[in-house]
Parts: sequence; structure tokens; C-alpha cells
Amino acid sequence: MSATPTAGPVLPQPVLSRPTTREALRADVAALLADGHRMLLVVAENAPGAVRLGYVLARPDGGPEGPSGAGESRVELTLEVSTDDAWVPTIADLSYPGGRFEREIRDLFGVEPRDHPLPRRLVRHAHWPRAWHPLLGERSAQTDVVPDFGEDLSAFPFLEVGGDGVYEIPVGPVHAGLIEPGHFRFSVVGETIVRMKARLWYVHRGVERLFEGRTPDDGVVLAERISGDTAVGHTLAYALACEEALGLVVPQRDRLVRALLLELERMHNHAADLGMILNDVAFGLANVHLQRVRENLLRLNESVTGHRLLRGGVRVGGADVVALPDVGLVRAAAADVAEVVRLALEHPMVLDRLVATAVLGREDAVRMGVLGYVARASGVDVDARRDHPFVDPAALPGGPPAPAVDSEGDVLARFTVRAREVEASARFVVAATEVLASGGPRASAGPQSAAPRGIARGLGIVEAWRGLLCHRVTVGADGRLARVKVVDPSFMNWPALPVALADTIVPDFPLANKSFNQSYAGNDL
Amino acid sequence: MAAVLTAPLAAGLAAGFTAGPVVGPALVWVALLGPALCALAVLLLRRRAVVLVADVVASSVVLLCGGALLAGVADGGAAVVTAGGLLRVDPLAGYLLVVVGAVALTATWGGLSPGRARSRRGGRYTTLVCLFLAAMVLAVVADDLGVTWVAVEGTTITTAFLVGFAGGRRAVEAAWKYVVLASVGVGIAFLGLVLLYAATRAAGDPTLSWVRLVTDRPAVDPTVARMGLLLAALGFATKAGLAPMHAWLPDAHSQAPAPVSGLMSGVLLAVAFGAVLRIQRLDAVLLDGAAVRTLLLVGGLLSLLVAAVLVVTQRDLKRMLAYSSIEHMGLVAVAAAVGNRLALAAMLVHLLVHGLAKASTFVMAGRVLAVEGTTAIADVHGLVRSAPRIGIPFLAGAVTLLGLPPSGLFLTEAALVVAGLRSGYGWAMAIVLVLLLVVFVGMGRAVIAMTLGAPAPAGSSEPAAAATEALSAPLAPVALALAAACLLALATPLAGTLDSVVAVIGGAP
Amino acid sequence: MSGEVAGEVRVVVAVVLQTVVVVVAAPFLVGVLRQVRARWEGRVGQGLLQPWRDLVKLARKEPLQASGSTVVAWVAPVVVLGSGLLLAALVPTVTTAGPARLPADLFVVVSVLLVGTVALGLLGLDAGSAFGGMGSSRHLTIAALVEPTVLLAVYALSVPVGSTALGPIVEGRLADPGRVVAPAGVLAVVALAIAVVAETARIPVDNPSTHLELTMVHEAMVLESSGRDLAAVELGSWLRLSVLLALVANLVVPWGVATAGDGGPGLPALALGVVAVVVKTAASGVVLATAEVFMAKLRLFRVPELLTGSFVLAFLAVTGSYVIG
Amino acid sequence: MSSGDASQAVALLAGLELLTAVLLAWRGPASSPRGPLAVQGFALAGLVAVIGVAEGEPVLWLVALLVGVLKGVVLPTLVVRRPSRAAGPAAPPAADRPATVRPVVRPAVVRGRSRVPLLLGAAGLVVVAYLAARPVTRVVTGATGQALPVGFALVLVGFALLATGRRSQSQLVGFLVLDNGIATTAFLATGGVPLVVELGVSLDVLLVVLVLQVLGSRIDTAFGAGAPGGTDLDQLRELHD
Repeated sequence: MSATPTAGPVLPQPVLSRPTTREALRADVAALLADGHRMLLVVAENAPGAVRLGYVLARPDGGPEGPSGAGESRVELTLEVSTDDAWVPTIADLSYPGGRFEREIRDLFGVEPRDHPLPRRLVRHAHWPRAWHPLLGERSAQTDVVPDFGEDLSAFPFLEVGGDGVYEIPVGPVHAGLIEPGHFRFSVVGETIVRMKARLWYVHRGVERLFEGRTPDDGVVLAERISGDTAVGHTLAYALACEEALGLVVPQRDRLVRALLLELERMHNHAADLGMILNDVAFGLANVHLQRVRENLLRLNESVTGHRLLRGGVRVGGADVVALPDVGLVRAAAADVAEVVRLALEHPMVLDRLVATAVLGREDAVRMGVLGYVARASGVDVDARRDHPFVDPAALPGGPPAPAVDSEGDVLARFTVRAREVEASARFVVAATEVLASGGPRASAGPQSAAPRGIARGLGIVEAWRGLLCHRVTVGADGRLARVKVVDPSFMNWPALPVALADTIVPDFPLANKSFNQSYAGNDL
Repeated sequence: MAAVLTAPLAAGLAAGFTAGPVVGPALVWVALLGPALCALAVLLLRRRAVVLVADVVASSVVLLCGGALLAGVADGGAAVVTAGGLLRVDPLAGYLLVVVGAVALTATWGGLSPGRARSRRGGRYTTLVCLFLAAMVLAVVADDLGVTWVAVEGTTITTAFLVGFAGGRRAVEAAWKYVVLASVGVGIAFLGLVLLYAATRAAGDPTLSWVRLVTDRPAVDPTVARMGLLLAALGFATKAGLAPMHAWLPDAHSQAPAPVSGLMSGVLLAVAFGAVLRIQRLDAVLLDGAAVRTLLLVGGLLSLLVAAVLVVTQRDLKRMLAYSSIEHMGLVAVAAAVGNRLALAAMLVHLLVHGLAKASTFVMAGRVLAVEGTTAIADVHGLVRSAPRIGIPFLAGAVTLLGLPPSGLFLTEAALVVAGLRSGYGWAMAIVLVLLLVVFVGMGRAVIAMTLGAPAPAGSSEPAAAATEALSAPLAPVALALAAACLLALATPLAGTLDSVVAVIGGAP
Repeated sequence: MSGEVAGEVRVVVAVVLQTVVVVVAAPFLVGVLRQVRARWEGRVGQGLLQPWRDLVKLARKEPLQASGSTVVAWVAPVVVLGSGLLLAALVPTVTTAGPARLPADLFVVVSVLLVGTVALGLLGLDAGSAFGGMGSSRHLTIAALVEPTVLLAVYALSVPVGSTALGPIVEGRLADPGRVVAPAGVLAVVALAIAVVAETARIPVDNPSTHLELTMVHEAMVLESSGRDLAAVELGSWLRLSVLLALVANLVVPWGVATAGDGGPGLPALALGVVAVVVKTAASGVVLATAEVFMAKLRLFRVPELLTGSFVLAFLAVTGSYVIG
Repeated sequence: MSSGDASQAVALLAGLELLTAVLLAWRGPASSPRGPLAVQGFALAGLVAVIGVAEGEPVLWLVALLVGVLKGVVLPTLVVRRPSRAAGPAAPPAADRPATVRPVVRPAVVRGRSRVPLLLGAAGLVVVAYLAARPVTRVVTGATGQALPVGFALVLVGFALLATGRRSQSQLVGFLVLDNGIATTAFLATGGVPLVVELGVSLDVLLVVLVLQVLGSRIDTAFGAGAPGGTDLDQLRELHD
């Protein structure tokens, strides 16, 4: 694409847009899936008198999961359907995540996926006004009027499990402790979970709508707040998407800084979660130590970007840090985490709780398109840092952090995978800091402000700490955001939790849930 | 065979034996240390020739010393005592030494393998075989029952790696089961010995010396002594392969290299049974002898039953031979239980003849495996025609084992039945006969299918190195052993010797 | 006043004093447990007085009862508290003396324990909520495994004394310190200690400080209680904890306890008894809390294993008391 | 030492052995058997020493030392020694990490079966041992005779551990408990077997454990699993009739 001869690949890889039709859609999607692509997202966008759907798929760069030799590829299949005749043929049978995106679009835009095998509501709770699709229509004073909500009369269709001795335990949506809302319905025999259904989307904030009409630079503040613990991940994905849309080229140095921030975010979240997992087996001593480590990391973060959760680090077109992280503190934190984790893993009672609990099998993980450490703990080697790089691997000191993979799929696997990721992240942070401190890759030509001449679109893919995270941005002809689609890895991983819970016992649910630790906010936009 | 061969030599040694009191103990030490020195030589020299023949030399030493000692102590000679009374060779020990030596010579000579000697692990193999022999000799010549126990456990340790020598899943599985079951069984024997010791201690004279117990007859508490003797007999019977403690035997015997299988089947069982015989004698002397006799009778009949059932359904040649060993140990146990002079004499001859025949057959089974690449009975056909150098001796060995005349086993089995009928064990003999018939039919059918008839169409035209070696391996040891197995029972000069051995274990007239 | 009557009065005074001491000290013991844990974890902690403050605060509040709850909702807390008070009176903590008409017999004590346990279980079931039922079911499963162990362990201790009353058992250990290290006694005390940990819902059987409803045992049953009812239930549970802990402490270190003697314990003996039991129980509380810090909660399905183990120890103690003394 | 002290010490040590046997039956798959085994070994050594003092036999002190070293230190260490292969390829120490920080690896454990039946069985076996030892206690007088059933109980519990052990390590532990039981019986009933036999027995036990450890690691290799405590022996199903 670019005329400038560069040594490495064009990073990040631009998206190839390809129109398709209702008739050809299923065949096209199937062909891409067969070619090693995974379903990243399906985005709906308002067009005059129509809804424009974009099916975005991507193939990893080499990698054990992809076909060998084939390079990275990002493809968007586009399809416009008229608002009067708003339906598409379902792809739910081809791709499980695709089916979930279709349901989301049906709720938010009113585009009906025809012959969907599971046509239940996803986002819309029953008290939402009927035939009201909050994202449908251009943003205007009229469409922004929210109609009155009714009472939640019709019960959510939980599947009732029959049989002797089966009883139900409803939990939530309001929980003890500082936990976001989610309702879980357990069908239990004795103490063994037969089936668990999670009902989420209690706090729909309309984040995607809030982006519309902002300038790309203004959107950063919002992106940082989509999910508090993933500030860097969301902002970076947003920035990457905007940069592709605007045609901005980010200097090598800033890219390295972004990678560093991403790993810092991973470290503090993993440290906290490792502690919480241990707290759930009542091993509080380990928890307080890991929370202490987390606090140290948060303070370190504050010294790096001025904000404990690393807000303000990533901007569209670059990245800024107040100071480079203190290498000694990073090393100490990683050593502390490793020490506490090892103590925990040498504890027979802790080990007995973690091992063989809430097993997510590899087949299920692949079928559901699970991402991040959950996937890697089930033996699926996906890692966007390697599969969809935004920084030239040659510029990375020691290459991208090696993904930790485990094949067992139990809580212990997720626990150890995350502990190993902390180590890898710390190594990377230390190495990257040293490179940056010693001058590092020179700042190349600054961002070229290229005013878009029409509607431009961009895709950002980032391996945030929870897993692969995408933003799909549409910038209008006026240079303002027309549509931002956010996909947190939690959207893909939530359905895997009930699968892993089969044959787990009720008192192990908090442990299993914590080992997944999905975001409610990132899922419910 | 070897006994016949070495008779003049042994007679010469025996002449010197009576000349001075030094020769006897020296012979005991030579028999004990000879194999150990052979092992040391292998370890130190590591020459291919040494590795090749060390175990054969060790076996010959044991045989020669055993023959000489037996000649010296039989027919009224005094037992040879040394090491402050810990070691003692009486006619029974002497006889068992001869059995050990003769069978070991058959197995090691017949199992000579230049290929193995060349291999990296050949030295380890020969060392372990020599140490195994030394442990068996110690078990036989020890007078202190505790030392016997240590030696019997020693045989487990030395054979553990021999059983697992082939490597691979099946071999390590067999080795694991063998070591665990045998150690536990023999551990039970030690518990029994401890109780026996406690009983003698309570009687005022703590000892585990067999000869002192037999001659002094301390007034032990009958309950404790019976518990001790029963547990000891049970423990040693585990190692002797008596049902229902036989579970390790088919696995171990089928997975070990052929010569080791021959040694274990042919003599290790006999050595362990020697310990049982000593316990039985103690039971008879200290108590009424009923408990161990019942144990032996039940165990013997059960072994016959197990062997009969499993031989018939067996699909693997080496396992079939292993079950045949269980069958023969069952017969031996029944004979010991019957306990009159004829039965005991028959039992002793049976031990030797069975050892020789079983060692020969296992050696040939090893060659069958080398040539055919399998020991599955169904996959081997018409050996006599396809490979007569293997098929014919194998057939001869199997026929000897089956007890067809002129096999010595025919005579001993007949004598056992007669003896049993005389002592009022008619019902037991009836069971024995029926089960023998079943084994005969089951094993006979398999052997005939493997040896006679049309050979299978030749598969690969290029024989492996192991096959070539097996086809050219010496037949002399097997031929001699089988000849001995057929002729020995007829050798009348043995009668006197047998009488003195029987006297040790106290056969009633 | 005849000597007999005077003795009787002294015994009653002793028992009343013992009960008062236990009631006053029980919330402090809970404070000690929490404080020790906090210190181990590097936290400042809430101080020893907080459980008392909580109790006072709750006692002032009017109880709210869940819709659909029955008379059980207010009777059960009373029963739980009552059984705790009865235990405090019966079990030899300050003194081994007991009134003749109130037998501190092993079987009586276990029955009183059981009454409290069942009342708590019914309280959990009463509101009909899922968590309460879940907690009650777990609680009663554990209780069914614990009570036989307690019976058996104390029975093993009673064999050398020849009496199943707790007072003489403690006195017997005081008279013959050799018994304290006798194998049967050691096995029995270990079994009893495990049973007490399970009975009082401590780690590794239950986590008293969790907020995760699905893992709760004891806490799940009292989720629906509030105000004075909650105060009664909490105090009742704390009394059980204190009494059982003090009993184990007295069995391991019997010294200092006021014996019945001739004509009931005198005042100096009682004073020494109070000091001794407070020190011993506080010390065992520190040990318990410390052990909890270094332990994790067992998988629910491993709890029966733990309790079976303690049952086997108690059983061995009984056989052992015949075999090896 | 008075006979009262001696009998009290014997009872305490025997009780300790029994307690450790129960602990070994109780232990989950993730906890190491080393501690209880070592305690059991030292208790046995202590028993020998007490008997030596009580009966005035200095040779028993030597035996106590031998037993203490062998059963208190060497054998428990041998049992938990992992085959070096299972430790995995040692990661080269990265320059940016202090040498003390080892990388986190997933411990290879599995969730074991419920121990409830074994525990209850062990309780039953102790009663059986008590009954079985009655005739012997008639013969052996004094405190040692009183404690004798403990030896029998250890033999039976060890046998149960061996029979139910699913991993090579648990079977080894069973074997050692069984052996400790026999040794306990020997010392309590007879004040020790002759020294020559004792030495031979000790050597044999040591060698058997060594042999079993080597075989255990070969099984791990052959069956391709490196769980601590060894491969699931239920996989050993190649040989059967």
C-alpha cells in the first residue's frame, strides 16, 4: 500500500475491505474461517436509510494457531441492509462469537439475524421499551431522547433443569463486596453445579454512542474509562484504530513506550488477581502480600504517566510518559509475585483447591473463540502481541513477551499462566526501559496530520491483559468520530465460564469466577 | 546332566573332604564367594570375554562345590558348619546347591549371548546374574533363618533389574509388581521369624538357628510359634510362587530375559521352597506340624488349579511356561504336605528335574522369540520344520515338562500319587490327577500347534542378528540337561543321597 | 448454715462466676482471633473491643425479619444463645466444680451443643432463601460428622478416669500429668481440636471473614438475621467457640483450674482459675488464629475427609487407651 | 530410667508411630510423606534406644543410631526424591533476574481420591491388630508387650496403604510403613533380632527402596508422566490374563 520502501512489514497491518452480499456472506465467512481467520468482531454502523455491517476477521502472523507461512491478514466483509428490510443470514453456526455479535446488533440496531439458533435477547433487558434500538439512527437531539423504561416484567428465560434433587440458587445482581452487577442462576444437585446461567448487561452506559461526534483526540478520555482496569488496552486499541483511519504513522519510540505501558498494566492486574484467587481459598496472607505488590505497582504507574491506572499515557498518534519506570521496583515486584506464587503452589491445601477445578477443555475454548490467559490456560496459543503486532518485533528488546501456555484448563492452569505472564512482562518492561533510557529507537518523523477526505475506518488490535481487544473506528468526513465499536475480550470469554463450571461444586464458583475474572464494564458498554 | 558329568570330580573332592576339616568350610566359602567374585571380575575387567562367560563360570563353581559338599555330607557325613554357625551345609543344603548349580549352568550356558555381551548393558546383566547366584547360595547354606531371609530378599533385589532388563512398558511393569509383591511377601516371612524369635526368647533361649531349634526343641508358646511359622511359611511360599500369592510370577517370568526366566523358574522357586521345607520341619519338631502341612496342601492344590485354568487359556508362550512352573511348585507343595519318605524323595527329584527341564525350555523359548519375533502362541507355527535346531529341542523340553515318559517327571509324579494314596490323601491325589490332565491337554495342544504342522509362509527374508545368533547357539547344554532330566530319576546311586536328604526334612516312613 | 449447704452455695457462686467470665471474655476472644490475623497480614486490625462494640450496636437495633419467616426466626437465636450460656455453665473452664443437679456429663454437653447446632440450622432454613438453606445443609452435614468425634474423643479421655463427667476428667489430668502426654490422650486431644475447629466454623472448614455467599457455611445461615437476633446468634456462637477452646486448653494444660475440692472452691482458687483460663484461652486463640493464617480453606468435599481423620484419631484414642494406656 | 518411665516412653513413642501411620493414610496427593515418615522412623529409633536403656544392652544403642539414620533420614528422603528428569529442563538464569528467583512452573499434581474409606479401614485394622496381637502379648511381658499391637497395626495399615496406593510413591510409603511395623514388632517383642540379621535386613530394605525408586522413574519414563508421587499405577495394565 504504502509507497515508502520499509524494511519490515507495514505495522499495524491495514484492513482490507471487501463488499459482500446477503447471498454470499455465509460462504465468504466460511472461506475466511477455513483460511485460518478468527472472528474479531461484527460492527454495525448507521448509513443513510440503511445499516452497514462489517464482519471483521483476522489471521495471525504465522504462529502455531495459524497456517504456517501465511502472513497476517485483516479482512472486513461489508454488507449494507436497508432499515426497512433489516435482516441478515446468520453465521452463528459458522462462528460462535459471530452469533453473539449478531444478537448484540439485533438488540442495538434491530437487524434480525435470520435462522439464528439462539435468538434470545442479549443486551436488551425486558424493561427496555419495545422496538427501541438505542444505536439505530444518526446521533441527533431526537434519537438521543431515551424513552421511558418499564418494569422488568417478563422473566429472563432461564432454562429450568428438572430431576430429583435439583434446586436453584440465584445470586446477584447485587453482590456482597465491591463487585459489578451480574445475576447468576445455578441449577445444583447436592453441591455440584449442573448448569449455570449468567445474566449480564445490567449497566448499559451507551459508551459507544458517547464516542460519536467527538474528535479522535477527545475520544481518548472516554476510551480510558471504558473499563477502569484496562485503561491502556482500550486506549491503545482506540488510538491504533484512529491512526489507521487518519493515516497517522507513530514513531518507533512511541510504539515501544506503548508496549511497555501495556505490560505495566498487565502486571498490576495480574498481581491483584493472583492475590484475589488465593483470597478465595482463604489464603489471606498471600493475598495481602500480592495486594501490597499491586499497590507498589500502582505507585510506580503514577510515577510513569501521572495516573495510578496509567491513564494519560497513550494518545492518538503517540505516547507520553512522565518518566521511565524504575527498573528496580519492577524487578522487585516480579520477584515478590513469584515468591508468593511459589509459596502458594507449595501449599498442599491451596493446590488441592486449584487443581482440576473448573476445567475449560481445549475444544470448548477453540469453539467459543476464547481469548487471553483463559485460552492460553486451555492450550490455545493466541497472543495478539505476536499474532497482530503494532510494533516491529525487531525493535522489541528480546522480542515480544513469550506467551505462557498450559493445556490443563483448570484454575491452577489459569493461575500459573498468569503468574508466568507477570514474569515475562517484568522482563519485557525492564528490557524496554533500558532500551528507551539509552536512547532507544530514534523518534522518526512525527505524526503526519492527514485530514481525511471522506469517511475513513480503522481497526486496532491489542493484547490487553485480559486478552485480545479490538476497537473499530469510523471517522466521518467532518473529522469527527461517527462510530466506535469496542470489543473487550470479556465479551468472548463470558460464555466460557458456565461451560467450565459443569461438574464444579458450588463453593468453588467464586474461585472459578475469579480465575476467569471477566470485566462487566468492558462487556456491557 | 551336570551331576552325572561331575560325579567323578565330586567324588575326588569328597575324598579330600573327609581328609581334613578345612576342606568342607572352604568349599562353602568358595560356593558363596565364587559367584560374587565373578561379579566383581565383570565389574573390574569389563572384557567382553569375561562378561560373556562369568555367569557360566559362577554356575560351574556352585555346581562343583555343591556336588562335593553333597557327597561329603550325605550318607552319614557330618554337616559342614562355618562362620560361627551362621552357615551350615547339611544334605538338604548340599542337594539344593547341586540343583542351583546344575540348573544355573543349563540356563547360563544355554543363554550365552555374544550379542548381549557386546552391548552396553551386558556387563550389568552378567554382574546381576552372578550376584543373584550368590544370593541363592547364601539362602541355601545359611543356618540362621534371619540370614536366609536376608538372602531371599537379596534375590529379589538382584533380579529386579533383570526382570526389567528388556526395558519398555511391560518389562518395567513386571519388575515393579515383582519387587513390590515379593518384598511384601518376604516381609511377612520376616514378621513370622520375629514372632518365632519372640517365642524362643520367651522360652529362655532366643535363637533363629535352624539346627539349634531342631535339636534343642525349646518349649515355645504354641500359639505364638504357630503364628510365626505360618507367617514365615506363607512369606517364603510367596517367593516360591504358590497360589494365591503367585500374582507376580507370570509377569516376572514372562518379561525377564530367557536365561533369567529359566533361573527364576528353575531354581529361585526351589530355593524359596527350601526355606519353606525348613519351616515345615520346625513346625513338625516344635509343634504338631499340622498348620504348615495344611497350608502347603491348600496352597499346592490351589496352585495346580490356577495353573490348570490359565494354561488352557494362555496365549503367550513364556507366560504358559510360567504357569507351568506354578503347576510344578504346586505338585512339590502337595508332595511336601504328604510328607512320607517316598513323597519327599519324589519331591526332591522333582525339583531338580523340573529345574533342568524348565531352564532348557525357557532357553529355547528365548530362541523362539529371537527367531520369530514373538512369543504369542498363535503366531508361531511348525517350528520343527521351519527351524529344526530350535523346534526339536523345544519340543523335547516341553514334552519333558509335560511328564511324558521317559521324562523324570513322569516317575516323580507317579511316585507322588502312590505316596499320597499310601498316606491317605486319596482325594487330594484325585484332584491332582485331574488338574494334571487339564494342564497336559492345554499345554500339549499349544506346544503341538507351535512345533508340529506346517510352518507359516516365510515373512521377512532377512533374519535379524539376534535370530542368526539364536539359530547358531549351542544345543549341548539343553541336550545334556534334558538327558539328565530323563535319566536322573533312574540313577539308583542317588537313592542313598536322597535318603539322607529326606532324613533332614524328616520324612515319616 | 451447715457445711454442706455452704459448699453448695460456693459451687453455685463458682458456676455463676464461670458463666459471667465466659460471657464477658467470649467477644474479646473473637477480637484476639481477628487481631492476630490482622497483625500476621500486616494490617493494623480493628482492636480487641470491636466485637463488643458490634454486639452492643446490634443489641440496640430492632430485628427485621424476612418475609415468610416463622416463629423460628426469633426463637432460634434465643435457643442458640441459651445453649451457649448453658455450655458456659457446664463445661469446666474456670472451675471443675459443678452443681450436683446439673450434671456436666459428656453426653449432656454434647446434647446441648447439638441443640444449638440444630437451632442454627433451622434458623438458616427458616427464611427459605437459597443461601440459608445451602448453609444449613452444609452446617448439619459437618455437625453430623463432628459430634461423634467429640463424643469419642472425650470418651477416650474418660477411660482412665472412669467418669464421663468433664470436671473429673480435667481434674484427673491435673492429678496425673503423665496422662497429658499419654498417647491415647494426645490422639484424643488432637481429634477434639480438629472437631472444635470444624464445630466453630473456622478455617480450614469455613472462612469466617468471607463475603462470598456461595462458599459460606456459618455466615450463610445468619444472612437473614439482624439486630438483636443477630446479636444473640453471634454471641451464642462466640460462646461455643470460647467454651470449646477453653476446654481443649484445660485438657492440654490443666494447671490453674479451680478444683471442686472439699466444700467447693474458695475465692483465691476461683481468682486463679479466672486468670488461668483467660490466659490459656487467649493463648490457644493466638495459636488458632496463627494456624489459620498459614492455612487455606479446604475444598468442601475434603471436609468429610478431615473429619473422618479426626474421627479415626478419636477412635484410635479409645482403642489406644485400652492398648497402650 | 525406672520401668515406669520406660513404659511411659514406649507408649508415647508407639503412639507417635500410630499417629504418623494415620497421618500417612490421611495425607492428600499434594502433601509430602517425608515428615510423617521421618517422625515414624525417629520414633522407632527412640523405641530401640528406650529398650536398650531398659534392658541394659548397649548394642541396641548402636542399632538405634542405625535405625534413626536409615528410617528417620535416608529412607524418607529417598521416597520423596524426585527423579531428576521430572524437574524439567532448568531454565538458564536470565541476566536480568536475581539468581534466587526461579521461574514459576505448574506443579504436576492431580486431585486424589477420597481417603475416607482408607481412613475408616485403618481404624478397623487397628482393632484387628489388637486382636491378632493378643497371643503375643501373653508371651511378651511388660510395657513393650502392651505396645506390641502398634507394630501389628503398622503392618496392617502399611499393607492397606500399599494395596490402595495409586502412585509409585504411595506404594513405597506403604512398604515403608509395613517395614516399620515389622521392625516395631521385632523390637517390642524380642528386643531386636541378632545384629547380623538386623544389618542385613536394613541393607535389604535400603536396596529395595532404591530399586523401587529407579523402577518408579523408569515407569514414569515408559508411561510418559512425571507427576510427583509417580505415574498412576492404574495405567499398569499391559500384563494380565
